[in-house]
Amino acid sequence: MKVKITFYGQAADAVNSNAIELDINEQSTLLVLKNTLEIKHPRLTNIELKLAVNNKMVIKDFNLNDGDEISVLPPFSGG
Amino acid sequence: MKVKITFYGQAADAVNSNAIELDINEQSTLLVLKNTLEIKHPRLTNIELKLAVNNKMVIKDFNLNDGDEISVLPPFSGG
Amino acid sequence: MEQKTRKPKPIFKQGPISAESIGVSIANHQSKTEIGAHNIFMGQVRADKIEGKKVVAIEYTANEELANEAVFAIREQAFEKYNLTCMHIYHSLGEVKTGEICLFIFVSSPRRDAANDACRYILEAIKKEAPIFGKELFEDNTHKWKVNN
Amino acid sequence: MEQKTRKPKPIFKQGPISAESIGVSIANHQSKTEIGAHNIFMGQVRADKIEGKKVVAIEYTANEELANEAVFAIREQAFEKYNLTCMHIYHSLGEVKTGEICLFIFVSSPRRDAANDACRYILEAIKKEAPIFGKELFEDNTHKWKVNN
Repeated sequence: MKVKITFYGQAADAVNSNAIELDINEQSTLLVLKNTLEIKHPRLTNIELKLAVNNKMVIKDFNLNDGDEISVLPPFSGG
Repeated sequence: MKVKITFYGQAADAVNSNAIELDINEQSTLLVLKNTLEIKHPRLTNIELKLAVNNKMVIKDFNLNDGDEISVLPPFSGG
Repeated sequence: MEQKTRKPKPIFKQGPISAESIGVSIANHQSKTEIGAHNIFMGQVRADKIEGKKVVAIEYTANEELANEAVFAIREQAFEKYNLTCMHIYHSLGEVKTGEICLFIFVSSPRRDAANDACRYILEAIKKEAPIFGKELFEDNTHKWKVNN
Repeated sequence: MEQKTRKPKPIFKQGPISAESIGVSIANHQSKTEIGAHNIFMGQVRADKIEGKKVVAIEYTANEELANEAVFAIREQAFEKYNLTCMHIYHSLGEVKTGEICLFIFVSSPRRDAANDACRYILEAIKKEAPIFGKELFEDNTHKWKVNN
């Protein structure tokens, strides 16, 4: 199944891209996806990331669905 | 000796005047003056007054001098 | 060398403080690039109902010399206490109608906490220490002396 | 009867927030005569020196939908917590040069404590909870990601 991942701020710098589409296994969880990204882009591990799925902030791990949109958010620095 | 007394806010209402000149005895103190005013204008006793002499706030009693300018100040209500 | 004596800056404006003048005051700070945070407090005359009568304006009087000195002292204390870049304080004299602005405190600092803390400190100190008197005027031409709390 | 669903009001403005628009915003409150106190916080881009290089601007990006929802939630919490008349919140997107304003929080209340407390509450909550990202741009075209503290 396919998911869309959008990277913000320094996370976008770390992966050198603002958004990607990724093929992942059925029953992949959010944490599995995060680990996959961190292995591919080790600079991400230096950033304290928060994740949102379909524009809801997510704290616990759960199964992703086809078409999910994931936001990878570094520490907020508004103001 | 003569002193000038300026009344502010509700103190001016209480004495029905903004400013008066008063003849007082030599060696009159500020408290004596205050008492004199309160006897003459009993409505002043309902107001928590602060006093200034020659535009300095005064807490302790002391002897007045000829020409002193006294400010009679009700509770402050700026803002 | 000459000794510099700092003199109180007058805080009083006749009548209300205009929103336009506040916009100009904000714009004037854009050249001060060490500033990171501004805090502004504005007092506005409220149409309070007191014993069934509506306030239409407040008429302010003050011992101007004493009030200017009190605010100058507060200003110096605030600069001592907080890391501030600049500060502007205005208070109305005379009549200010409901909905109009009677007090303006504008504090700028490199950091937000200093700006916020100082603005509040100055506000409370002015209310407490500056000999300014508000006379609440009602529709029927009666009045009541304002009390701060 | 129709159910009313309250929707987040967009907080983002492209580029800096102008001092003039702030003056207009203040003027718009003069018809609300239940207001007694306004508190305004403004964030201004500071010309910080970081490792010898001077910041010339901050470029802001955000997950706009999430940020608008976060600020809407903060707004609702503030109305719940404090006695407020109204509230206006704007944040810049894109480039904001040093000396320009990037954040505007305007809180009005019958009483000064509520206005002051709420403004600070909102400021701290936005810094913490809104997914907005500041990229500090230096004179030599390098950059550093801003960190809030």
